[in-house]
Amino acid sequence: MADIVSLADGVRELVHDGDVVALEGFTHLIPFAAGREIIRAGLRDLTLVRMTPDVIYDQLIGAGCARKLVFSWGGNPGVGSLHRFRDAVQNSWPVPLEIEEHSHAGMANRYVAGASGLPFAVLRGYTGTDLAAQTPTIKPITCPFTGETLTAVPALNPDVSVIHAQRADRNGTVQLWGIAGVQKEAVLAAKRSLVTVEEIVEDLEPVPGQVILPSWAVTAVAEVPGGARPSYAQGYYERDNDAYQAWDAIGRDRETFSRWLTELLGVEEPA
Amino acid sequence: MADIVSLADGVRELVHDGDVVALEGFTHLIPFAAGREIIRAGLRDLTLVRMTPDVIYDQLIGAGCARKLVFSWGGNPGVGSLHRFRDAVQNSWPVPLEIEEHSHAGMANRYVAGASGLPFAVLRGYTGTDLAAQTPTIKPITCPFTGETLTAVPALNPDVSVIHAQRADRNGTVQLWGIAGVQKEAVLAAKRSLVTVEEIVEDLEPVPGQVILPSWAVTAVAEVPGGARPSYAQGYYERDNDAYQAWDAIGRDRETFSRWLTELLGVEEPA
Amino acid sequence: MTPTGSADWTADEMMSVAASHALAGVTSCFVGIGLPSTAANLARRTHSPDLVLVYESGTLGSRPTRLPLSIGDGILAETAEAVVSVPEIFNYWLQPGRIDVGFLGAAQIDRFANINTTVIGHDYAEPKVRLPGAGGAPEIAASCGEVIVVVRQSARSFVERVDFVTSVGYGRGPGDRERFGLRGRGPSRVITDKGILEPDPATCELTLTSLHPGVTVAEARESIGWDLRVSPDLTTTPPPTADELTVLRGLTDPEGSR
Amino acid sequence: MTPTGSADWTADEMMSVAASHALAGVTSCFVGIGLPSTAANLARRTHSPDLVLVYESGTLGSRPTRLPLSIGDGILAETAEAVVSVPEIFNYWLQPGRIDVGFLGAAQIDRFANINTTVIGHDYAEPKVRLPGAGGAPEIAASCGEVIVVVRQSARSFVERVDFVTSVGYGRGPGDRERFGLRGRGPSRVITDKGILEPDPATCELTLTSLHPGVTVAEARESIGWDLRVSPDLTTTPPPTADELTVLRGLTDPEGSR
Repeated sequence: MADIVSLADGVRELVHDGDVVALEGFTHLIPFAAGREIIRAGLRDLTLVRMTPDVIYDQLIGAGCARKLVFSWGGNPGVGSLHRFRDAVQNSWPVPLEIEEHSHAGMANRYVAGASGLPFAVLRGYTGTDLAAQTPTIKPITCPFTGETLTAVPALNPDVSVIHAQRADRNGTVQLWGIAGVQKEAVLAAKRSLVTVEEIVEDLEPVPGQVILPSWAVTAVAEVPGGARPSYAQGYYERDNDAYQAWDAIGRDRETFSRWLTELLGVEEPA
Repeated sequence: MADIVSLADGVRELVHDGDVVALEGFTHLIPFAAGREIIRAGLRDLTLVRMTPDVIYDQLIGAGCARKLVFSWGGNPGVGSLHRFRDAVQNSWPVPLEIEEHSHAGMANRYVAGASGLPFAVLRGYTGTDLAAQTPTIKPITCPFTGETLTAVPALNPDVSVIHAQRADRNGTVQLWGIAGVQKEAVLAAKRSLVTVEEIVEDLEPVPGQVILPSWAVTAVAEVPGGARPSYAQGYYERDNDAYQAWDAIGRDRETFSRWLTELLGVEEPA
Repeated sequence: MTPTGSADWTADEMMSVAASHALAGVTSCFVGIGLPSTAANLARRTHSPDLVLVYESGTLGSRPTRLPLSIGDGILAETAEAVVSVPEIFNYWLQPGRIDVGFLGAAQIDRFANINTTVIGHDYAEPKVRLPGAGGAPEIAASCGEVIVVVRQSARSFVERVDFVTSVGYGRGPGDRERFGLRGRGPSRVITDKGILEPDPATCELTLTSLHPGVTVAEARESIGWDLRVSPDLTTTPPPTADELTVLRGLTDPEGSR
Repeated sequence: MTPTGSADWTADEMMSVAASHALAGVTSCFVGIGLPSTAANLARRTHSPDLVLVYESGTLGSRPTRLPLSIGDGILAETAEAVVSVPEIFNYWLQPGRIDVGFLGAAQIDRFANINTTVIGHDYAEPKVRLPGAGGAPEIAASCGEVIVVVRQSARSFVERVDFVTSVGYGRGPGDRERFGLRGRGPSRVITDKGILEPDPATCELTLTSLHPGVTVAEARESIGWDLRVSPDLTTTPPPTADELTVLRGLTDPEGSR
């Protein structure tokens, strides 16, 4: 059964230097507060996994937490580039960043394989692109019945996956709804999982389109209201588009970013 | 977009002699009325596909509609054996029945592969059992990353899949809830699909746990109240356990079954 | 709990109670229909109220208010923590080994706890008796942390070697599960109407380790199709309590199941 | 509809309207963010009210009341016919070829309509510019019935050969898609702020087939990084109607998007 913990304790107990860490949330329910807590915890040499390393990973990369990034799309949605990500890839600032690059379909299927206890997944993908030549985790596989050649990608099994959800009950059963992305797969694929939630409630009123993660499939739950800001939590708050715009200026310049970071490290996450 | 049709027209337009036909519904929402209509239509040489060929397939097999059965569990749940199925396998009555036998996990993954446009699926299954030796559609496959040997099964892509759902709207968008089984996969894997529903409504009020099949992914929808009896339709009616018990006596004896069949052929499905 | 005597219960009741005891301390159980479902629901109603019941129909954490009549009984969905698709229950929940105990029945079981639910007779194409088939059992037997089998004893059901291996126990003996790449530990107990059989740690052969009250070793051995070994540490199964019998009868009573 | 003159609209507006026209008669469209999303939503608000919009975030049949700001904008889920997981949208809906049209943008596009959204520069390890990457584009380009690309013309974006093939158009020419096992027909139109390019049926090379009103062939060719062929049947793109411009401005106006 999942433990109910504070965000700070959850991060310190479950995330360690050098871990493979996935913070998921597809535009919706992005675990920003947990990301900031990972920065505060001063974690290093992480292999960060995420389909869409947007602003949350720009912050982690700029703060020097990451040694490697496994991803399929790295941008600031609706705004432009991730300048910290670019600076790390192009100039190794603040530390070199190794990348392992896939497509969304490939990443999604890697999580599915991980959640399914399989070492790999099969899809129609990558053929004819230049990605396969750059990414060793893309290989051809032959159908034993038709002889057709398809593409195999290896399972993703993070040491820890972190997601944000709308609610949990006191037993640690998690409920989320709206765009569900790949969060269920990320949690089920991981050795450990940390779920931040808007609120912990007595009873989880069923919601159409809900995804339920039973308590026994989750390691720890932390109540972090607003934990997905500046992304959104359907039914709780809207996306703060101005903050995404504002990040462009912060991330663009090393000094400005460093000031942002210094300020962050001085401020405790409200929990 | 799906056509709204009568059950009789739907079966006659979409199901043909010799077709590979899947009628799905895992204990819940079993399309019994459509099965009876297939018998009435006098269809022959069908390859019948279904994870749990229970009473519905006992009826189709006894009526001589089937040349082959692809399945993973053939019994009368909570009652015992399927006597028509046994009689066909053991005594070729009324016609010989070829069988292709899998496990539930294998069948479910075959539908998933079919729905995904892949020629095969990979699972951990069958190893050490005697099934693999009897079923040519079970083959080993090697992970290109770890070298581990797993099991591959080919995609199921029925000519037509038939399911029963609680509701559809006038555009033919289908909504079902409760135990959803493998119906979505069966419909998406098939070349054509027929969905019988309890009722056609103006608006599909969202229901927690609902599965939606968009109209453009369905071929035809027929309004058939009670179309899942004697199985159940959550929110509409309970399982008629007495009917399953009664079937044991009907199916056990060829004469009794033949009387049942004669009566069925004389009676039109209420539509 | 008032003590009871063997006159106060049937052999089936003893079997279900013993099977329910086997679930003490277990978090999650993948439940086959029939005797296993009765025992699992008894366990949840008595010593293990938080036991997570998982059924192959896709219901996770069901708390049925009556005994389900099939693995897809509506009561399982209505009382479930979550209902998922059949592909998901097998791929995301069973296959990775998330479920502690797989609870199975058997038409035939052999010396090495291999299970047959496919055909009686040695010719698959021309079977003496055609059984329902595999269902979810092969992967339950392969992937659950351990497997508990609940089956009534009879010479027909307990055989030297099953006619057809539908679900693997220990194959032909030690090392076979590893050879087959099966990740669960395999059958830990076979609970019958006479007693409890467990695999010998060295040979994997099913051995009588416990006798139900009032049953003699001779009675337990006579209906086994091989020379059943008896554990030196043979014990007597604790009898059902009055409370357990009350709950069990409430579950199995036809009135209770409407 | 009142006729309009090229003074009445911007080149971007002409591009979006032309792109929306390309969706006439289409059942379903897999929508990339940015210009494609604007055009797809314009189509649904004008000539194709039943157009099924599919976004990679898992929303099927969304009817957003304003222009979504990202492919995961909450308005897409709130107005969707169904919301499915990201694995399902790619595996069950895109991969089997259920979606008629894939609507993509591009940072770089070449003579054979191959798309680059990964890196500028020829050294992947040391790129001149690191772009966002593939996202859903490679499989959209591979599996949709056809692909429509919406991109502003510039010598930087229209190149003889892309630095990196993120999403395959026609590879190096006829037969490559078949050789790669790509099941969709590939890019049928590239709609720019100057006109419309279509692959030559024989050579697969992008060719100018339509000029937007007020644009000259010279203007269309000057910002293309290869010797752009002009179709003998060159036509003029129908101008936006006043109604289309009203709807489009309602969609893109920041006020409309709060």
